[in-house]
Amino acid sequence: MTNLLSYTHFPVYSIMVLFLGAFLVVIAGKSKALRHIFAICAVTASLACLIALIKPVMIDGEVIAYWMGAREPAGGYAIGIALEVDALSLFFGLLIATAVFVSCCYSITYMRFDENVSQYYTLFLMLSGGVIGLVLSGDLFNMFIMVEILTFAAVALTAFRNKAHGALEAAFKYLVVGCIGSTCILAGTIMLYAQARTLNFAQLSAFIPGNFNTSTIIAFALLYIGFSTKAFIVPFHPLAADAHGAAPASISVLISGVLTKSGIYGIIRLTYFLFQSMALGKMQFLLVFIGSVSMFVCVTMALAQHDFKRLLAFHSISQIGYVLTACGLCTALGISAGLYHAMNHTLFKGLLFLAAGAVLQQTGTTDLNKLGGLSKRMPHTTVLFLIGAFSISGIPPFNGFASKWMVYQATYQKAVESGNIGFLFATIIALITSVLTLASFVKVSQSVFFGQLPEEYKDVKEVPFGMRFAMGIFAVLCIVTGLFRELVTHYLTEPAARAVFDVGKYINSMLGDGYASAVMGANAPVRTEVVFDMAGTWQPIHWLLLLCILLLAITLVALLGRYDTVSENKAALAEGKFDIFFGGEESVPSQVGGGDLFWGFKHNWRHYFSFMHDLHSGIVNDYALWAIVALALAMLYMLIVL
Amino acid sequence: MILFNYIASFFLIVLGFYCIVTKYNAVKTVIGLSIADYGVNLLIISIGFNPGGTAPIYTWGELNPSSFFVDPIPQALTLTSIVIGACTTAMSLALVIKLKESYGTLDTREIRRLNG
Amino acid sequence: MDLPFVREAVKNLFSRSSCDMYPLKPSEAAEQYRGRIEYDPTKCINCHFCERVCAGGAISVVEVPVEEGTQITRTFDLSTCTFCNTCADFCNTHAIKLTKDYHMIGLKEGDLLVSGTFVKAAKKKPAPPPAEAKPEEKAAPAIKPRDDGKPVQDPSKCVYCGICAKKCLGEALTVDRKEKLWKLDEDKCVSCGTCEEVCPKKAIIM
Amino acid sequence: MAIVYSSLVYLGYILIFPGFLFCFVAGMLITGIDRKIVAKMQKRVGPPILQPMYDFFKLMGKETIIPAAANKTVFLAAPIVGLAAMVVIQLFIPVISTPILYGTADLIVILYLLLIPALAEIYGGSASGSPYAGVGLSREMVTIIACELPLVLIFLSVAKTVGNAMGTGLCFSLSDIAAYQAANGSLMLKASMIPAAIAMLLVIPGETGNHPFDAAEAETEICEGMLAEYSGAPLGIYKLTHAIKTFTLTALFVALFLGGIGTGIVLLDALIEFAICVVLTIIFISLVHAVTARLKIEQLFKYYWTAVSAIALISLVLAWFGM
Amino acid sequence: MFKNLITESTAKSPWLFHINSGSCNGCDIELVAVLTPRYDAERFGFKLAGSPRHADIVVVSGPLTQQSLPRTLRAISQVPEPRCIVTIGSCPQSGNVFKGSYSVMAPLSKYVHVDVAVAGCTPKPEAIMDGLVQATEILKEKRKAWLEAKKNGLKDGPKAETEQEVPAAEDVPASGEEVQQ
Repeated sequence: MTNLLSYTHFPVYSIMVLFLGAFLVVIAGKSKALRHIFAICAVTASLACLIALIKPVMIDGEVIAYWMGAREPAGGYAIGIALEVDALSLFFGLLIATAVFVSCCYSITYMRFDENVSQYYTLFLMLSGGVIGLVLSGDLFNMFIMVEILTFAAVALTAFRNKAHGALEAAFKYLVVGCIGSTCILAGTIMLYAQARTLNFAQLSAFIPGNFNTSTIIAFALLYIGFSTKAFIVPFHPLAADAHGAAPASISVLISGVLTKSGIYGIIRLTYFLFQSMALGKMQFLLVFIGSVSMFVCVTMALAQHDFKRLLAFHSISQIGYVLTACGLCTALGISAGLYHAMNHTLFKGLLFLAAGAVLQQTGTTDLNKLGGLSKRMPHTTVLFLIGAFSISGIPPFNGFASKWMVYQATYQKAVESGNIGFLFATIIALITSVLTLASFVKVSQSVFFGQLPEEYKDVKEVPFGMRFAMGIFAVLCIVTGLFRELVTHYLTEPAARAVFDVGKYINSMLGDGYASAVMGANAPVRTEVVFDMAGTWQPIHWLLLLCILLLAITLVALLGRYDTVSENKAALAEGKFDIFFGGEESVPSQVGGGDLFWGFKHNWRHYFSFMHDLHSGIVNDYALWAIVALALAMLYMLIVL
Repeated sequence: MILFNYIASFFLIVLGFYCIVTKYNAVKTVIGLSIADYGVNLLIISIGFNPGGTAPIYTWGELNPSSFFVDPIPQALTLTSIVIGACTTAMSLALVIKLKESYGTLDTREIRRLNG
Repeated sequence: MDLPFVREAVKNLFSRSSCDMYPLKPSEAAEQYRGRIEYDPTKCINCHFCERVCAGGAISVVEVPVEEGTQITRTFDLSTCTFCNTCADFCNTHAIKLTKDYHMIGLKEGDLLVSGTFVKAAKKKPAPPPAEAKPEEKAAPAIKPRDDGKPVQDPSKCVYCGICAKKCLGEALTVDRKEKLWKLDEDKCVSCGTCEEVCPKKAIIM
Repeated sequence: MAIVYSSLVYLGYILIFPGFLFCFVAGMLITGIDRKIVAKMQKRVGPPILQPMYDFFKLMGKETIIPAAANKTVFLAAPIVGLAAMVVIQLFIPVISTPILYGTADLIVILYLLLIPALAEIYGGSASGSPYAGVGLSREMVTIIACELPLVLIFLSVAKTVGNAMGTGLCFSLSDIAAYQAANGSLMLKASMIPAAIAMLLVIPGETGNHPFDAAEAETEICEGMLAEYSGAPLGIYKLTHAIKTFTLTALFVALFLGGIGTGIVLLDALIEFAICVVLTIIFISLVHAVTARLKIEQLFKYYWTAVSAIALISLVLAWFGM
Repeated sequence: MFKNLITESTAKSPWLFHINSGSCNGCDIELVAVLTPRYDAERFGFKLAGSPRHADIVVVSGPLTQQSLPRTLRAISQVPEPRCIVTIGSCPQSGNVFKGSYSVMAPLSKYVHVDVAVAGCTPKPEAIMDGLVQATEILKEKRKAWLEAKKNGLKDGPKAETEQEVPAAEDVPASGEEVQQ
């Protein structure tokens, strides 16, 4: 404890800096500049601490156990509260810190029109502190506390602009079902405590696999449901759709990029560490089934949306479906693909939400039927949006494709190894969902950025540089992680996958070596080697080289026709030479976008769409009912399976 | 005696969920939430009970191996859980007031602008 | 998806195409095809009938007084003509004929104009017709046609039915059945010959 | 020196043999033959075989009008990106059984690369801002979704069959598939692959947007759909992309299902492949073009997602149970 | 190197865009008949294009009624540069029997320079085919003229004839407002 700057203290620094920042922002009070400085400094400091941890944890593979108040475990029994940083939690921590950093830069210029912004920054920093705390904490009840912090902060931030359409309603629904989730987590934690008399993660994961009895199984179901409310998986996805619809864009980035990841982190910790039950076929089936259903349902719901941000919200849940399907496979390739997709998801989903925020700020509406042709007035935002749209729909050079490609390999390899045809359907659903994602983003780009510019948006100006800079960071990250697939998998996702499969080391580093084998004896977690060979080959760099050479060749061919015969002499404008061809009519502004796209697909599935539309009734009680029914089903399933 | 606590807490939780689901008034939903929360608090407290144990308050001198206490950790957890319950109720009531202001009604069947 | 025409399509694939290779093999129009107008100015007697009956107003005449009469150029504008052949029907001297040539492509201004000019000899003022040819003068042995081509009535054959008056486009004839009166108005008459043709009793001679 | 030589060969691959020039000529010839055969089937004489070349070079000479409401950069860049991606796909497909660019892409990458030319057309159309283009791109997107399910099932069944035989249980990389077919006979002969082959042949007209499935570019209904505002060189490049796509998809079919008949000499293989592609186009694109009427967009979708997907599913199930 | 190839192929692949400005459909059926197997204009590369942007030859039929005149002119102006205008039948050249009616604005040559006029009240398909082949020749000439002009400096080639010779079409009714009779 003497050397305060050694890297073992960095986990605590990254959390405390954020809470300190939240406090200082309130003190800063009136002066805007001071407030911004505090916010930015807190966020950068936390990111710096986590980056500094990459060397020891990721590369050397060390697991940092940090006991609060230096209360070492006495006699193999953990007394104090511990922070545990292994490759998995650092991976998520880094992800969250980057998203928080970019969102903070964005919200500096984005929130310049709102009043009482200091409360906004306090909640913002509380939320980010809570999430990083959740990811790094090694104590179950500490996790519950952090979950509570981020739920309150998220609800308050959703209702921040309470005059926005439906903001209050979204916040209320989020709060009600969020609290049901938190209550379940609390009940689950306590039932585990009743059995193991300890709250420390490592000790619990050493104790539980030995003695499964009804109360630990019910605790598992409760914790699973609690964390999936936080991750907005299928039974709870309308919450996310409402919350994103109304929340300011920088907060939607946090909710969709960060909170869902914390939910996924919780589920991975729960199933792979606490209960180590993923080896069971039935458990993998549960996660993959829930993942595929949420993938398909949310993408079809997104196709039917008329609001830009609600559409993005549904997409973020369908991408979380991908992550869950991949992580539920319990194979090395699966976990690595799932984590890689989780990272990519935060990046491109953040970019898309920031673009939506930019459109909302400049035009005042995100209704797809009213917007159109913004690319002429906001060129930079359009380019950034296109990068995000291409990467989410998985177009080769971008990062979405790299991770989706690994997800397909993982699911199909699992299907082949286990011979169970269920995983094959997961692959097919995943591929079809990817095309439907592409379809809905073509719909968005046609109805918002291309097509004809309506009258009232004639004088829309480009967003200030601050927002574009933030979007730029995400865009660059999207491209870089897409191109250098091997680097990312080697340095980030594989160490995390190794950590997931090496529970023994996790326990021993917390409670001293040999503890795991001593306590668990027979079923001590054996360390499975993380090695996977790809069934296919994909080098993005070669591909890009090819594309560039060919682009050069084809521009030569185009120049053959001398594109310079492009006659834009506006003189002939009067004759209507440059008007849009309307069958000869005067070119009346007529924007084809929003609701009237993809009639063919919607017509064939009209019964499905009308059924789903009625299912999402928007009444709080229905959502609460789904939550409780899901809880009951989960308990029943767990009791049968485990 | 302890068994009665568990049945009571289970009953409280189920009652809370029932109230959230069936009552269409926003305030009643909040009440349901807090009832469920109180149920869980009762569960936490009754877990830490050792028959015959005394309150875990002691001065340094009295501590000797024969003293037998009730488990202190659940009590700490209950404290935080009660505090969290209070915050949840406060936050949701604030939201309900705002909802009444902007929607003019408390009936959750009317508060459904975001659907489909 | 039933594919009804597959057999037929494959059969066509190997059979000769039913195209009659127009530009390589010239193709004749049908027999009475109404194509390009052919105008023979010599036959024309400038009775202006074709102009009157032409629906599209395609025929225009330019009359230029020249020393030995009037030079008349009549032009048929093919780009206005509907090729209905009415002018050819009405032209008694059959000066207009629609040929089978359908190749009417107009590149410059004048391509679609068919015109012909002729000089019509000036009319010598003939001695006034013997005014005394009264209706009751009966026994003229043989009514001789007048020299200026105007119609003359043969009272013996005439039954005063009035068809000639009705048919005369220029309303040059007035016939009264009761007073048995048949009167010709010289300057209205254009000596087109319709009355001669239409008279049932062939009582008119030109 | 070796680097310079190998990069020259690499460049040669890209620009000359299986790359741009070969695609240009092959694509044009196949479209010319297709139009001629369709004309013959209607008892017409039909245009000369080189008609697509004449169309392309005529369009190169025409003036390119950019509508005032269009977004100029995307409007001009879209066709070029579309054509580049199309030629790149052609590079990845092995010529019957000799892979050209070894180890850069596999079946799933091909599946996603086929999206880029269609996306180029969609974004070109939407950048032009015309309402016809809006309707066109909505139909094009539904066509892509429609063709996606059968393609996915076909690729998965091919991967599974080759995987079974190769022992790894799963093999996506095209070069391994080609090697497998070169070793023991083309896949077409295996029992489980015949439905997949039939499904693939049914998907080709839909994927390339040929007659019965060209609701997206219906010149009678929505004035050439997405290309309504294009004229001159960009339009020529779009037509070239469409031509190359017909050739690439038939070449993909040959690579996937008829791998066994390769002779090893690359140039000879290329001719054989081109001949087979011409025969396949005549049967499965021209005949279908001459005989059917244009489908409405939701009939097209229903046709692909029920009839063709069922055929493909049969082969997947057969492959799954190790036939 | 490609220049004369492009000029050659301009004549070899003319795409038609058909504008019916109030015609009795007689000429329209004849135009479509040209594409049928018997006459088969596709031998020369003719193809009906869906949008004026794709067209080389604009085929106008019908007496240019008052409602359709502004629309026809706008569609013609949207055709890219080396273009030809062909009128079929006598209606567009003179208004045929409808001449003088308050709603017929007939000769198209009043507003736009007409390159080829195919006469005949429903001209025979062979005549239309001759007209169109003639138009392809003119297309080639226009392209050559355009290249020359480009060579000696004119930025955008010769002002297209359509703008030069058209008399100030003062009596072109602005679309929508009635023509005072």
